Amino acid sequence: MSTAVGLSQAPRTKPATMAQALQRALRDSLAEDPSVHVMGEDVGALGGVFRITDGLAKEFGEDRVTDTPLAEAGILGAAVGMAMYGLRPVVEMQFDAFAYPAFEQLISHVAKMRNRTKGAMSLPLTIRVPYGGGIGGVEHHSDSSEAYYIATPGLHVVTPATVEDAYGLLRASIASDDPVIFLEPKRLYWSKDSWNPEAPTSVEPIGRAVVRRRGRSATLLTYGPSVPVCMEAAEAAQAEGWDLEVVDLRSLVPFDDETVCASVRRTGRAVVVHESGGFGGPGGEIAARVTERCFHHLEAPVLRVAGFDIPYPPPMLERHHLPGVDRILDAVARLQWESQGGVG
Amino acid sequence: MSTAVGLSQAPRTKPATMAQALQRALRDSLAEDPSVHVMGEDVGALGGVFRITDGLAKEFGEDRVTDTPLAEAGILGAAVGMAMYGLRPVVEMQFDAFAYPAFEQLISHVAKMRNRTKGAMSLPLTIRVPYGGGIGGVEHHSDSSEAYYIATPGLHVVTPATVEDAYGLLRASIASDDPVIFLEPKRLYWSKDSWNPEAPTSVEPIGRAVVRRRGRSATLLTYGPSVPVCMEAAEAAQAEGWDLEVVDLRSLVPFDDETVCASVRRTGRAVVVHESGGFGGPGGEIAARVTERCFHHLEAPVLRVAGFDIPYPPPMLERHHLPGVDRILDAVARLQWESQGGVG
Amino acid sequence: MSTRTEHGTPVMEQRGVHQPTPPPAWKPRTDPAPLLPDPEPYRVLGTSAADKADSALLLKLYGELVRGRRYNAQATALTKQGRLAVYPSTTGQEAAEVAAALVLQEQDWLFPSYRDTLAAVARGLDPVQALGLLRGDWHTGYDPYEHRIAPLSTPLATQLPHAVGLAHAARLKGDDVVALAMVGDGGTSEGDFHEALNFAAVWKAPVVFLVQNNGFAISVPLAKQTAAPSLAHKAVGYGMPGRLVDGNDAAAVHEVLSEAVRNARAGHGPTLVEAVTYRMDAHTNADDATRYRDDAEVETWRAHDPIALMERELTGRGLLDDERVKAVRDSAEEFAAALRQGMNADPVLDPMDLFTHVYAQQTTQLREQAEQLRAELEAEQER
Amino acid sequence: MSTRTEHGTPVMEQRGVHQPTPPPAWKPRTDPAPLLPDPEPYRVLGTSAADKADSALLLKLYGELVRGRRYNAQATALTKQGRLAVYPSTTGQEAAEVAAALVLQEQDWLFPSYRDTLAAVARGLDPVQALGLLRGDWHTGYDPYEHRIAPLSTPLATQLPHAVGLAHAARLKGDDVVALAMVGDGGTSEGDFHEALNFAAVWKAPVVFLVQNNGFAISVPLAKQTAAPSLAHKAVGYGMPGRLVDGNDAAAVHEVLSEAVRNARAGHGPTLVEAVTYRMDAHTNADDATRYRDDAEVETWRAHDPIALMERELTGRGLLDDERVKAVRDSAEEFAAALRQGMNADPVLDPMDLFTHVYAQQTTQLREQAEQLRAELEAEQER
Ligand SMILES: Cc1ncc(C[n+]2csc(CCOP(=O)(O)OP(=O)(O)O)c2C)c(N)n1
Ligand SMILES: Cc1ncc(C[n+]2csc(CCOP(=O)(O)OP(=O)(O)O)c2C)c(N)n1
Ligand SMILES: [Mg+2]
Ligand SMILES: [Mg+2]
Repeated sequence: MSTAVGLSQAPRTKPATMAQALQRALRDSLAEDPSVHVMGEDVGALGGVFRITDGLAKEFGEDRVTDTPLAEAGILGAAVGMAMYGLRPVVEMQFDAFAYPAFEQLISHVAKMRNRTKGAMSLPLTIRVPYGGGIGGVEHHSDSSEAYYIATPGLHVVTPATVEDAYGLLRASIASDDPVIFLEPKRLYWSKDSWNPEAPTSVEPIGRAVVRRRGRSATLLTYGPSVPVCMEAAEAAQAEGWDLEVVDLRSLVPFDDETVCASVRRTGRAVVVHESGGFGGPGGEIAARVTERCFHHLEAPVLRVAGFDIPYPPPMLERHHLPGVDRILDAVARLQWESQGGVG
Repeated sequence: MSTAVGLSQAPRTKPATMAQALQRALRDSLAEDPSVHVMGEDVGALGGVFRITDGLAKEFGEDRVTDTPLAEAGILGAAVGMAMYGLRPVVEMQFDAFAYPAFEQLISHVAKMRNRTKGAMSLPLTIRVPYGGGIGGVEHHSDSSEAYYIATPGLHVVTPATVEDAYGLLRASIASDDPVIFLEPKRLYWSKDSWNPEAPTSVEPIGRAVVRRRGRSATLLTYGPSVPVCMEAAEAAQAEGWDLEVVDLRSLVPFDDETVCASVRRTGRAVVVHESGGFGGPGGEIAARVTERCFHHLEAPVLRVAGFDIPYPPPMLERHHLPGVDRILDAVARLQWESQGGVG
Repeated sequence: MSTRTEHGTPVMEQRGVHQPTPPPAWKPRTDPAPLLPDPEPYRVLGTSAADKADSALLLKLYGELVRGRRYNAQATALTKQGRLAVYPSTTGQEAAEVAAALVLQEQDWLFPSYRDTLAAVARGLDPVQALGLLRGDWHTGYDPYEHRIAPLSTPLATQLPHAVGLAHAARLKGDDVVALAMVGDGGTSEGDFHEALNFAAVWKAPVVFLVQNNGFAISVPLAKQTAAPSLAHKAVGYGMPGRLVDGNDAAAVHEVLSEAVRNARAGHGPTLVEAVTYRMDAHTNADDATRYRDDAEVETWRAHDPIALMERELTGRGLLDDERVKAVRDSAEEFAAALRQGMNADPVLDPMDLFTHVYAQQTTQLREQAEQLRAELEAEQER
Repeated sequence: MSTRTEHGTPVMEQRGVHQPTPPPAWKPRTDPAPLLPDPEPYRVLGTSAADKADSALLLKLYGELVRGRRYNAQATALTKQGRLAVYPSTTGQEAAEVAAALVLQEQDWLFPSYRDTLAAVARGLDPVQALGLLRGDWHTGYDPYEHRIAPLSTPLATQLPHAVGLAHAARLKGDDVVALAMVGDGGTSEGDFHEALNFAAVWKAPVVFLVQNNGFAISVPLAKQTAAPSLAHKAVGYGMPGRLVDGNDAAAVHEVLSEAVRNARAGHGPTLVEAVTYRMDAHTNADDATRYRDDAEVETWRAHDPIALMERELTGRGLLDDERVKAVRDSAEEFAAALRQGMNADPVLDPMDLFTHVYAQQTTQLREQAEQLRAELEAEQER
């Protein structure tokens, strides 16, 4: 399934890809706010390896859309300095794993500067990180690194799953006075949905999950690249008699406890689905906090369907690693549909 | 409480600090195995800022115990190369937050090399990281960074809480053919316990949790610097009529599901306690997996007492951040001791 | 053979060097020779160059040196009294510290490392605020925008790319702003040093990098840190000028840094300055320097003390009499007394601040946690 | 003025430079001048230096160049056939690739970057194994210990500290081992480059750093990567010799690298070699080079093709006739045919391998997950 999901049909819309929506968000941000600067490796003439910044250097000049030297800590560190001076840098990390050299800058400065200075020095930075697998990428090109980011207080962590959200959330992230890790699900870049690029939707506030599909049997809690997979699983589950609700978290930090818990209280059962490795991944946090808050509504433990606890596999084996429809349905089947005392 | 806990009295023991036990483990490893090399910033003449390597350069020479240039990625990267050639480097990171520059080397190489080469190239590396707060350290000197490490498949993550374990687990880590993140709880460095340094205990295998205190009401699941705090809380809880069990995890990866679940099934209630921030921290993983495995034995949701989701506070405010006895007892009190339907 | 570039930096000529950018690599290069470090540390005091030096400047530097020395002594004393968690002294390094502050104009920015509270104070920051980090009541004791002083940076060399980014941003905005970033000899080994200098050179950012080579990174001597002929030589690899200066000669540091700042301001890009100096005290009050160096070495350097050098020069010029010395010392004493008093007052702390500044857009999670702490604090008070 | 060091490296003299280590900084330095890069790219083919060149070596290089070119073409073709996920070609860079492999002895180690499969093949690695990463069946298609070739490194420059560590370890053990590490022009901007070179120089590790300056990092030209006069100049900042060589002149690269390897082997420490070359193809088959460079530039470089240079030299010496050319080409065709055949066979994959090699000491967690996958696979088969 390569189509993004959940957008209601609007008049005069036409099919657009997530890549186009992201590009449009960058263009609109650059046009509206002169303090916005796009920077990274190959974001200029090339338009980025995923072409998200295509044409922007030409349109806004190399001072606004800048090919940097090849050094991620330097890129992020320089962006910190630019943000200190009132600019609003949007940094592109070329791939998930190539954000790691910038980790110290991220943890020790980006996440801490505002707190360190009692709010005097905000860093309105957006760090775009293409993440996740499923595109046949060789080693280091398919990591899901969100566990590192969500464990770092001071960062917002946002990830779209639809074309519309790609636009709205990126605009909101750039407009935010907090540093935002903006995780772009690589394999949805070319997913299409009908969208009206001439009248982009208003900017979505960060921190609100959305119910992508209503259902009564159980809730799938998911985000980013796993949203379409969960939608597909929910369709397939109907044949088995399960009516699944799908919640797209959209933002891991801040976390929308309200929407999530409302859904789980309604259904009484939940499965968290993500590509990131299970152990120490976001699913643990989500399952734990849902259980803390909804214990007496739960008919079964919150289960997790995640990537295995292994380095991301080579292209020819990645399908065995990625959480797919079958694995999700297997988990749903284990949600103790009849009384199975003593299983725990 | 500054005394490490849980060691049964043995004959001819005398008080020793955790720092002394760690030093002894390094000395014994260096003496027994010529492939062991200690390296890092100030580990030579100075003996490290915590004096853990005191005297080792003199005893084993600068080729075995080496002051490196000040560059953590370089240190770890060079250690990777040394390990490729069959050496067994033991790297000291000076403080938790100063391990971050080495993150890319850690994630993209240390954790992946063995898998990448189908087992041909093991990296028998030990990375010692003094971690945690409670020592009045200024910014960047009190981080609990274990969330990053446990979310990285390919690493073992080990942390001692007693003088005896400091010795045994460090020996085991150095002897291991897997890369080990060895987290040393700074504020226990000077904790004392009776120990027989002349006949160190046999090397503890990595991956086994231990019950530090037996109890029947509820289980405290904890590790490292929080173990003594939990022991204290367990003592205090007796006055309130709770008989708490305390499990010292000792190793976060591999995780000892067996010991942990056996305890929780026995008590029916659990609280995870750690200093690391709550959101996305190890507690989520632990609570989630315990719930998955022991759901029908649980009388209450597994609760977490953790550091707040904030950058580590300045010295004068850290006591408000650190999980202390009161906060643990508050959590225990919330374990739904009488039927409280509809709380969730 | 020594020559001059368009903007007046004296450089060593290197013959026959070649263009960085192919193609084609086999065509010989014709543009000016690349810049090389000074052949030897640049000096003013006690040389003929001193004749040109402005008396008012020398007297100003002298006053700052004496005050700086007193500041170091007072801060060290405060650690003993438990008023400071830790203090990394710059005794012996006052010349570089104060010169770094004095060469900047008001709109410029200073990027200090964790050791450089003296530079911040010399730039006009209240010393109590400068010492906030080390007192332990908050991470940064001041508003960075007030004096345009970035937070003291503890992770070594990480502040250098910030300085580059800020200077670059100012230049893009057309503002007349120079950033001066400080780092230690040990810090030059970090990847961030490399990346920052490279970005600065490529972007021609108006930034000056000041390396205080004080001989040690905690216990590690320079010889274990680098095999380079000097740290200033590192400039060559970035295509920027490198200058080597006697870091204990305040007039020399001031002159070399002024020139670098002038060049940056004029759009000629960054400069790397190595100030060779010595850390007379231990790394911090918690350190034991006898473990890694002997007193004889320290004594050698005492003979090259920045204050003594300056006093000799001023006395030689007839600018220093007992009265002036007394005035300068009295003023330093007053300063120290005020600092003592400021640090003796217990800071007023609000634990709720732990949650207030983490985000501009607060999360519900932190709101809940703040409520938890507030309840705990109220319960504590009731007891 | 040019002079020679004890171990024979020609260097430029720089007068009056100063000791890195205080104290005392004001005493002039007396040890030999620091090493500087070659004044211009070193060349052999078509110069008088060619007279000294060994014919057998030239012929060997020629054969490898032709085979390398054919290898690049074949691998590129395999991407079109869907047999390779992606291929970063070294067409135009064959001289540096094959010379890097040939200068090493059997016990030495090669540390290739992701682009350098050709160097690995020239060292003797089965090309099907060399392409394993890019085919996608496993991350490293070979046992690194078999030919002493480290895994191809995708994260740029991260392999450089590994080479330093390995070389250092070998030296500590008293083994006669040199490590040669390859990196691109873009990779020199990474912090790991800096840290690796610095460690190597301080430790005097027997390692040679070969930078292939092919003008681009994907789309980013060298001028946006560095302002240095050359990448070889970066050596100055580490106190190691830097050499600039025409990267399309296989004999020259071979000579300069051989000297560097010899020096490393003799205990004289590391060398940085910059081979100036050009990437004739796009970054990879997936890249569109017309977005960032024009054909005219590519054509300029075609006139300096490594194979043509070598053929001209060999023909001039009367070493090349049609027969020999045919023999070399036939052998290259055979090689290509074998590669085609090897790559056409579908690799045999075992999904359970996902769990087997993560740890030496398997975790119970992974055992459980392996069981889960096994059950899934069995269920799949039953359907
Ligand atoms: C990234 C990082 N690694 C390690 C440390 C611990 N540390 C604090 S000061 C210091 C030595 C610094 O030496 P140098 O750069 O020469 O500055 P100096 O202390 O001499 O002013 C070290 C290793 C740190 N602060 N940051
Ligand atoms: C740390 C890191 N950042 C980014 C990338 C993505 N990337 C792959 S190749 C490349 C350009 C490399 O240029 P250069 O070092 O000149 O080598 P070349 O491709 O020319 O051989 C980039 C940016 C990467 N592989 N690693
Ligand atoms: Mg120093
Ligand atoms: Mg290149």
